[in-house]
Amino acid sequence: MRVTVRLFAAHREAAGTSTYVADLPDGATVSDAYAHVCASFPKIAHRAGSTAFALNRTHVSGDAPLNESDEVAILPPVAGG
Amino acid sequence: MRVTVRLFAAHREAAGTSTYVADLPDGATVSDAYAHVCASFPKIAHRAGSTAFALNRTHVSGDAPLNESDEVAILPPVAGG
Amino acid sequence: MTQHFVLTSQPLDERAVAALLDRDGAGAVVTFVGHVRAHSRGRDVTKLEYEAYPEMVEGVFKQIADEIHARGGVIDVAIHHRVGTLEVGEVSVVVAVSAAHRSPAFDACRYAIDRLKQIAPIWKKEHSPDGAVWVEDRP
Amino acid sequence: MTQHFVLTSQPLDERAVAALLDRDGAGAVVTFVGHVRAHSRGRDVTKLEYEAYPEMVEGVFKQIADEIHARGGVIDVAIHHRVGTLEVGEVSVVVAVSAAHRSPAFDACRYAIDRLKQIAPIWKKEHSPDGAVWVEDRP
Repeated sequence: MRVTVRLFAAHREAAGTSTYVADLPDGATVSDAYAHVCASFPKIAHRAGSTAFALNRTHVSGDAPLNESDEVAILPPVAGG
Repeated sequence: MRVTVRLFAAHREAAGTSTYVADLPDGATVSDAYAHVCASFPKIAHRAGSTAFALNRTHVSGDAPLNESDEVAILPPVAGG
Repeated sequence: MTQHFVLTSQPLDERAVAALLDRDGAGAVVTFVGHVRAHSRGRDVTKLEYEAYPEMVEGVFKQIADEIHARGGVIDVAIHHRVGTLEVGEVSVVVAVSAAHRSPAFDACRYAIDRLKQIAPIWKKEHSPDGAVWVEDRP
Repeated sequence: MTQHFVLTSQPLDERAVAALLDRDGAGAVVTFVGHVRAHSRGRDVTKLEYEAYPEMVEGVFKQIADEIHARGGVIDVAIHHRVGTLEVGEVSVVVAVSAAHRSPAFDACRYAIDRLKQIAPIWKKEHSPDGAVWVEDRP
């Protein structure tokens, strides 16, 4: 299935893009999408503890299952305010 | 000695004046001025626990001694804000 | 309004009060604005009358700011209070605090309004359809 | 600005944000304004760059307001955040809360900014004479 991946801040800069489409096997989870990101853009360091995720614009944990056309966001540590 | 007494809110209304001059014996304290107020204006109920005082525009306790020309303020419970 | 500690019969402008603050190094500005409520302690309020000991009030506001500065962490404090007759919805008090960080700014703003209600020589007469009473011992 | 939850590249106006609040019955309005500081964690800051996940931010602000309403005591909450490049002294965020009484207004305003810093999908790049870094794990 194909999902849209959104990248931000240091991830976006490391990848050189803010959006890309990942092709993942059926049954893939949000964590699998993140692993795909890190494999596709080696400059992005995989940091399990400090990275959060959103699925279709709602916070989720890494084990959330993906469906065709989902939007997955990889959220590095936030710093709003 | 003569001191100026300032009255506020319910006290001012009960006395019908916001300022008056009290003639007190030498050695009188702020509490004595308050007793003089209550004696002079019977509509003002003496309430030791809930009345505060200022002497020359600074908070003081009732035992503060008075001097000629001092300004004593009788402060009923405040309600600013 | 160019003073930090003001008692006035004129309407208060919260932004003008906050604008007085020294913000050099300030990451946080917290502002408290008190409004006249239409209901108070089970009664309908038609208007409020604020009376003060004007010659003393600004010194007390300054004392409150000094207490805050003694606790540390704050850059600047401004306190403005209205006197006279206020309609429902009008602003009775504005407290503004600047600080490098948000936690001392919140703490100081709250301390200032709590302390003002404890010690500022200001009184309030609540007018309602049942009559008017001087408010005492307000929490 | 007519919305309660806004992400914008335009300068923020704290009074306009507070003016959005429903104040019916409000005795207290507490406003938090965040400014860009000239110094941060030992570095000189020349400017900040805020980046957000715009399609998600307003929902998160709404979620924060919902959490506040679930705790009770609050009338209304507005949260506005800036994105793009900000100079020192500019306003990055405004949180305004109205409540009948001051204690829940302070608590809710503080909760909102604390929570925003925890969960809002917003990132900040600090530019200094030494270079630019994305800020992480800011308290």
